[in-house]
Amino acid sequence: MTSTRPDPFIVRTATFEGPLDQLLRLAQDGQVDLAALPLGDIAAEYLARTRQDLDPDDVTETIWLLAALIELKARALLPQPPPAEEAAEDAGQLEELLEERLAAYRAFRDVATALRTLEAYQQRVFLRLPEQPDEPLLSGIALTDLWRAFQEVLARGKERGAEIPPEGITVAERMAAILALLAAHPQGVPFDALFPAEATRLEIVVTFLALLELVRLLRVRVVQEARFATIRIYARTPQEDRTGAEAG
Amino acid sequence: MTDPRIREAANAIECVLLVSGEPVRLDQLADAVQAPADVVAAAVALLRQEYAGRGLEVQEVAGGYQLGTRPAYADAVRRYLGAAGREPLSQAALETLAIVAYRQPITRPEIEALRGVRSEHILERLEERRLIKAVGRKPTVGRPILYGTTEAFLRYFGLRDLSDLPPLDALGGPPPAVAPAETGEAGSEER
Amino acid sequence: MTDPRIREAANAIECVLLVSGEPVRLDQLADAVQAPADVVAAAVALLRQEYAGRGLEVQEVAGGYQLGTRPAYADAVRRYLGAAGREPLSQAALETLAIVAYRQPITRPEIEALRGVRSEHILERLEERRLIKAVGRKPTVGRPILYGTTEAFLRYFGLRDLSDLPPLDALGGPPPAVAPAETGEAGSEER
Repeated sequence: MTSTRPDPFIVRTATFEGPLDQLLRLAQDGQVDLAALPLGDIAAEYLARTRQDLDPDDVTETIWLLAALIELKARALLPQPPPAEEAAEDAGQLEELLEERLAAYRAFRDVATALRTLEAYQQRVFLRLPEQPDEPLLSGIALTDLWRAFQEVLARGKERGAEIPPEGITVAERMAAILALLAAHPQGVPFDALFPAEATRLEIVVTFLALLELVRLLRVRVVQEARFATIRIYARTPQEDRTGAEAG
Repeated sequence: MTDPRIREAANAIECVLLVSGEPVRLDQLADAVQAPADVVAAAVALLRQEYAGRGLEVQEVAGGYQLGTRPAYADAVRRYLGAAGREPLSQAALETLAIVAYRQPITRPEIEALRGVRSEHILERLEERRLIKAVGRKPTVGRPILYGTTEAFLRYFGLRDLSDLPPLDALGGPPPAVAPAETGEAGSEER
Repeated sequence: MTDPRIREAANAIECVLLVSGEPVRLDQLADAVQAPADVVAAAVALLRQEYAGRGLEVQEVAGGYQLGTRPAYADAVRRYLGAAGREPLSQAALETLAIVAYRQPITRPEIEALRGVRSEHILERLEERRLIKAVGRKPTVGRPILYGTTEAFLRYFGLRDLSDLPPLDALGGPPPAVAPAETGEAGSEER
């Protein structure tokens, strides 16, 4: 981790360690004791971090995530509204709202049925595969043009003071690369495939850290069928960690 | 007798449609066959007429024309290709897609409010199938992504354009008797 | 009057030949349309007759039949297929392609941070031109799509792999002495 590029912000509390979005997801699923969650500490820690490097995208996302957590916690801490005479009125309004929503939803279900018919028709229509499917649609551009274009972007970025991602290898980059590799190989890849022969020692170390991080985040699974057998890495399917979170 | 210019244009168009494998717009056809727009339009009409009662048909889809097989012969094609056919969309995916199609541009929270369940995974799948795409961000807190349908969506359902969508009956009454594009109702759905 | 069995077989055969794109033997046709050999033969003969004077033709090659374009219309086909490739890359598209090439895998927000402008539309165009493709998703909030260059990109520039890209000189020195895949002139026209 020789670069200045921000790694994902990792929350560390007594009961949870991981990225903020995962914390929010768990909280939304009711799996976090919100009353005991030190949101103030988390925010302070993130603030301290932004003094070192400030990524606007990251800040936006993090503020949104923190706001969502604050809202959840506020709801959890506030006393439940006592059932008063207002409640009856509210209930009536709520019912109305629900009914409205249900009617809208029913309409979409009806058109979904109509779309299903169109889908069935179109699935019986076949076209010839397009000619030359693997030729790039490009002409008149040379490698030097590409090279020069990139230099210009870098130069302009420097003028603007934009943060230019360093070329160094980061855990986040290697995590993304491993996931991309696994996405392309649903049958998994051998452990060795993560470490090409030309990889530098730094790359190997960082890639290994990235793999550990992915294992911890339950994004990949590492399997060795027998002792001394090839270790294989698989992507975990989204269902494995989202069970029940979504009606699919 | 058919005008020989139209005959020639129709023949050339037939060739372009065969190799294209996707919808070709009228202007692209005009460029390829180097004929004026009215000749091209007449040539397309001639082709559609000639393919009546045949195995192939010229379909008008996603703002262009494509040469495809008639659904009646899908079984023969599948036997030849040995393919089981494409997987149809799940019911949940189809409903979500319908919401995006009629309410676009729309954010995930808005979709979830309508469906009553989390839809992140489904939206991802629909995006991977190129049926929807991010079209911008809503200028509210969190700047949530706005989704809309793609050209591939039109092709998938064989629609000329979005006004070709089946009418949406959001009020729970009987469907409108008039074509939606004319009642203006479809427009108000799409905001 | 054409025997309706032959008409149906001819229609189904027409469909099989459309999707195949390569010669299909008589026995394969018979299997696909599930008709006896004599009906299939008569159907093929009917098709050949119907395509006389048209743009397409049923060609007998390599022991089978294929639906192809008549040589007379090759120019229209070439113009159509070539049109997309001849469209020059805009400077913005070239820059975006360069960023993807050198910094892959990279997300759209990262590209936009570098360029300082929205780049969604450009990425779509580059994808359509088969120069870049989605290679995965970044494991951050929103799981943005990661882009990388395609095999076709490498072939076009004559690169064995990405390490063959001309090395970057962050100090802005002169371009390295690489042999361009084509003359570098066309690219500079676009400024």
